Amino acid sequence: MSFLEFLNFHLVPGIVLGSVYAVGAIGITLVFGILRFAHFAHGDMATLGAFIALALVTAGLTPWAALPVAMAAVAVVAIVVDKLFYDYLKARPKIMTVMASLGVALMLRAVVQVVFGVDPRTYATGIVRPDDYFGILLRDRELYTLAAVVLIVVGLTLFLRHSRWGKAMRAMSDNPDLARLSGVDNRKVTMLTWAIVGALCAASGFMLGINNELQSMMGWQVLLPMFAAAILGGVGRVEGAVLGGLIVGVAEEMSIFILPAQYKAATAFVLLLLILLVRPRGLLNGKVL
Amino acid sequence: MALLDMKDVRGGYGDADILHGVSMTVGEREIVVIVGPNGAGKSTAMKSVFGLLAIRGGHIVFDGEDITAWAPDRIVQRGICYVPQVDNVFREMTVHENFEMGAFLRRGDLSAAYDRVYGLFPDLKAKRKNLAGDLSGGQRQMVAMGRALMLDPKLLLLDEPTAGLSPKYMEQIFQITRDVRDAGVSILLVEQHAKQALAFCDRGYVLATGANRHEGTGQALLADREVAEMFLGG
Amino acid sequence: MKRKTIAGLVGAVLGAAVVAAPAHAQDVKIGLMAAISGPIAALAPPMAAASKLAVAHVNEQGGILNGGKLEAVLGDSACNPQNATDTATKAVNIDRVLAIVGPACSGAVLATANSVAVPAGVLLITPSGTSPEITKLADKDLVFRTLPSDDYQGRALARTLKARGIEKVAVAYLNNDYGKGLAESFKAEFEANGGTLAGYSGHEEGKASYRSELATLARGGADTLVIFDYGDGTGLTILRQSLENGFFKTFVGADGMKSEGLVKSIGAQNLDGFFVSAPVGEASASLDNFNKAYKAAGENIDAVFATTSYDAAFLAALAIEKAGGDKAKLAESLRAVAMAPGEPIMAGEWAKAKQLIAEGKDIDYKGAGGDHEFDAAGDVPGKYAFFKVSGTGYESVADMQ
Amino acid sequence: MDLLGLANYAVFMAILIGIYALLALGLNIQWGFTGLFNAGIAGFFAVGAYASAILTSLPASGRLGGYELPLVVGWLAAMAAAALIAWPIGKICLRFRSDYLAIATIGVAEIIRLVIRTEGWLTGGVRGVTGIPRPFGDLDYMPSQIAYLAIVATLVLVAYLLVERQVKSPWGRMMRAIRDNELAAAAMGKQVEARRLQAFVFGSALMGLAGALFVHFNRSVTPEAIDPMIATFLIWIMLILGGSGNNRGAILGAAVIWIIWSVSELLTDRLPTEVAVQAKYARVFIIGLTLQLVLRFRPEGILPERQPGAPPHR
Repeated sequence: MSFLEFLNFHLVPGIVLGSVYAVGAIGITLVFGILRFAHFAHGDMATLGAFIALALVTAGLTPWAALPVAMAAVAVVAIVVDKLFYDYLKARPKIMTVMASLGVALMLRAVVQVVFGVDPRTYATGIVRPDDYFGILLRDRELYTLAAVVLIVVGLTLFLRHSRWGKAMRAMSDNPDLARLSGVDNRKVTMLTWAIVGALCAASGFMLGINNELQSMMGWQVLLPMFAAAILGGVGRVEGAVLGGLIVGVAEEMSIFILPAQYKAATAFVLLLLILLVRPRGLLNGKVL
Repeated sequence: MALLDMKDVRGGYGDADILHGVSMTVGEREIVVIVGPNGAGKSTAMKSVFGLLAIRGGHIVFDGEDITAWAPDRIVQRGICYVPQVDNVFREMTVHENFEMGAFLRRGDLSAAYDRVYGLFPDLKAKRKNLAGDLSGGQRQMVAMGRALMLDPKLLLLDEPTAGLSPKYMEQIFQITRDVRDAGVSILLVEQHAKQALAFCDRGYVLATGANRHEGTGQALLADREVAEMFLGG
Repeated sequence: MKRKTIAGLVGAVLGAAVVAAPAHAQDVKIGLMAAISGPIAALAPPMAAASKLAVAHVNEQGGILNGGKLEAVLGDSACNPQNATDTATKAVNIDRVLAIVGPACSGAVLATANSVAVPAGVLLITPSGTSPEITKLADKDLVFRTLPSDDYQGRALARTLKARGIEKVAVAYLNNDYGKGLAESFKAEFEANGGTLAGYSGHEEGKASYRSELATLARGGADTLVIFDYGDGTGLTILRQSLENGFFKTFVGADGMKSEGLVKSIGAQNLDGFFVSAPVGEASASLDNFNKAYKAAGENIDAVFATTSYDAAFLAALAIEKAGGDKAKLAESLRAVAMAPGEPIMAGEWAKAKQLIAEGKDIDYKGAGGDHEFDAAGDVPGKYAFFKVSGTGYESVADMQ
Repeated sequence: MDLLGLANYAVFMAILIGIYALLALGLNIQWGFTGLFNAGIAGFFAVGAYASAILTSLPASGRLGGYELPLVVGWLAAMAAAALIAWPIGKICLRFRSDYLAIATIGVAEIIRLVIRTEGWLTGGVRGVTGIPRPFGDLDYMPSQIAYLAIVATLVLVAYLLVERQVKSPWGRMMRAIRDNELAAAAMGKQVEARRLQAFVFGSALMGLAGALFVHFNRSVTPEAIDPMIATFLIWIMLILGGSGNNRGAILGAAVIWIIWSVSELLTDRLPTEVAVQAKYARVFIIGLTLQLVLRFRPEGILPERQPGAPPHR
């Protein structure tokens, strides 16, 4: 195997996949860090976002123009879901909310199946052969995916670091009681968090869809790699989620060197169990809840 | 008229009462300390002021307005700030961001408030970009007080600010508390180190089993035989 | 209190079921157990539609027995044994079906046959369970299938590729009973005939990228990739990623890959090198009949397992007609109507079949998906053709041996 | 109307309810009494199922097994195997908050599923194990079903009595104290971890037994039986609805949910074809919604946990 082959067929796909995982993992880590529960409906929310974008594409938009609309739509869905199904549980043990999110996952999936059916779909027909950049093969959609991920991460980081409400979100994540004592309205922060998380869900679902096909189970199937990425990076750490996502993505594509291909799906879980065993706070020293 | 006037307050966290009638006042520019044995309801009494427990009797009047059973965020806006005993800083935010969060409810130019806080805690000026979680215990306590002072409150509630600190830092915290008082803020604090606290405060209350036991100036309480024997260990 | 609650609930449920299931004396019910939810959900709707088409043909052309109505009870086997046995038990006991068409997945077939159909003496015809394990069932001759065990197709495909001069291939199979069964028989036959496997690897469904697996397979140096997977599922992803990265020149799939959705998604112009095998009936007139009717019903004629689903339901109806509605004679009657000798009956020719049966003449159903000459185990030998992409669908290029 | 058919269906439903009741009892030990969020029930179910299948089935080429051991050995082995898998997982994960345990157990269940699918020499791979004996399987349909129901019912009763005894013992009181009061838990230190591990292992063993009962009923097992929707999430909903912390609630929840799940299909079957397929997806929606409604309006379940010392519920 030449070095270029290694780059083109193992490393680059791993990085592209890892970027998609990263976008999902950021959302998971935000919910985990700020609202303090494991959000199991995350994957199916991503599916919903991907299919909303598909509906827009069918209506005539280009995929990349459909993305922001889908992000806004799922942001609203996330806020509504929170109001309907999570909010009233906030005084009860967090695990109740985890369970409620499982129920939401099933409901969202059923909605997608009833409305869009169960056949695999694509945003565009045909295939795209890659362009050659000094031996490295990349498709436009992969470049756009990477660019979008960078944009999202930089934008989110700037927002969290420098904006008033971004800081309020960090404060809630850091010390919710003290944030309340300081006059931070946690309902507003919760709503804002869901808006961002919903938008991120839609983005990750869209990227998964544009690099492959869309199907009703797609989100559920990437949920666990995304959780693995979030915990690997350190719960509550945006940059950790990105790092974790890249590691999980690359590890999955590299697993073929060690394990039979059937075990590819197990890579994320093995990484997850290992990190829990040796370093439960994650690589970047996140929270242990 | 006193700035804060608590009258015969009863209540607790759940169904059972912890406070069985606590009354106290805090005047303008006054340091008032609450002491008493473990389980006397000292912290609970303080939290009742801040709307953190269910009050089932009595009144709390602040600055001429009845604030009994108000929600904390409303009380904050009215001019009372509270520094919890533990977890009282945002560990993953910088010192400066901690202060910024303290002033979350305030709009407009905050430079005067920053100047005042950094003036009170000059040590922190050099560490403004450090994460609060990386500071020493005493410095963290200063960050916590600074955060609370950013809203320019009339009354500051301190819950055992010296817990776990070395005597050197304890002295420093007491000194800062006086500085804050001198800057025009009234202070109500709960203290385990009863002797030292009574020695530096203006007035003190001794609570036991959720009710008032003794009250008076710090010096008077220190001189009281009964207080000395029962609560101060001789 | 608990016992009372349970008793009350059970009572209410049974009461509801009694009210909900009015039965007319002459009507006959069969159960359709499609895997509507679960991992192969995408395959289920066309399969159910095909079976329903057979039922519609029966009812349009004189009905069943003495002018009774054939009714299909649709159940969701969800591709897992828990749901499958549950839905089969309801079909058998509440709806009193005489025959079950399905379930779709082999694991569900095994469980349903073992714990419901065989003990209750109900005929079971699966249109898509391909596992060789089904052959081995101790089934009192009640379990049949309208498509061959994986074994036949894998071997036929291996011989065809060899005959077309392909000596070296790589194999990527979906790790389920369908994909693995095909892959194993293909491997055995291909190597026995002197072919070389330059790569052989299974994959799980639903991953977002298969590029590293494909690169590893391509490294073996073969130009041809054999994909045993579903064109409405992971197979599409595999094919797309292979094409986009130029890993192989030629792609060969089995019937699961013969999907029109795949052609639509990837584009016919990109699929010059894509071939599939699929079972065909000897009397292709039967297939034409089916295709015409199925298309008229608004369905996609290349849907996987559509022909076999039609045939399974049609055969069940024929067997019931022949047996005069007598449950004990169903297996024997099925063999009589499906196997030579006899007057050939094509798909859709219910009226003709009904008349011949009434006259006491022997008939031989030539199905849309094959002739269905059952062997002792209730399996059918396959007849296959080799297809290439043409327009938005597929076109037969050669028969297979 | 055919009453015999209904009776057959009722017996069948009761058998599955019994199997689910065992799963729910196992989960009740872990979640109801100890507060451990096991989201990988399907994994322990599968380990038990395959352990018993391999030991008791007829010989077959290409895979381990064909020992044709007696059923009791298979069932004990199913419990032992599930317990053996649970032990290291508990050892690693029980230190963390329940969310982590949830994610870790989902991961473990998924790894177990992949191993079962892939390692054909051990489990028959995707083709599964067939030729598993069913006690009284040679009888006619109805008597055979009834005999199996009797076995399942007996085992559920035994499990129920065992768990009840355990819960009322000092062990049970301590577990609840630990669950309800983190400080008390911390104060008891090391011992807590050991007790939690015991609960986790004990609960998993019951899940393994349920797996074994399931495969002997079907005489076969394939990897599709390890579907998290049906073998994990449905159990959770059963326990929450029935009343976590109450063993009778667990059994009642299993009955109610399985009846709703099973009978809802009878109703959707009556719909016209065009919407019948859609209605099957809606069934999943209904399960999700049921969970939400229970959490909202009856979070303590139909039969709430009885506080020690409080009068028994009526």
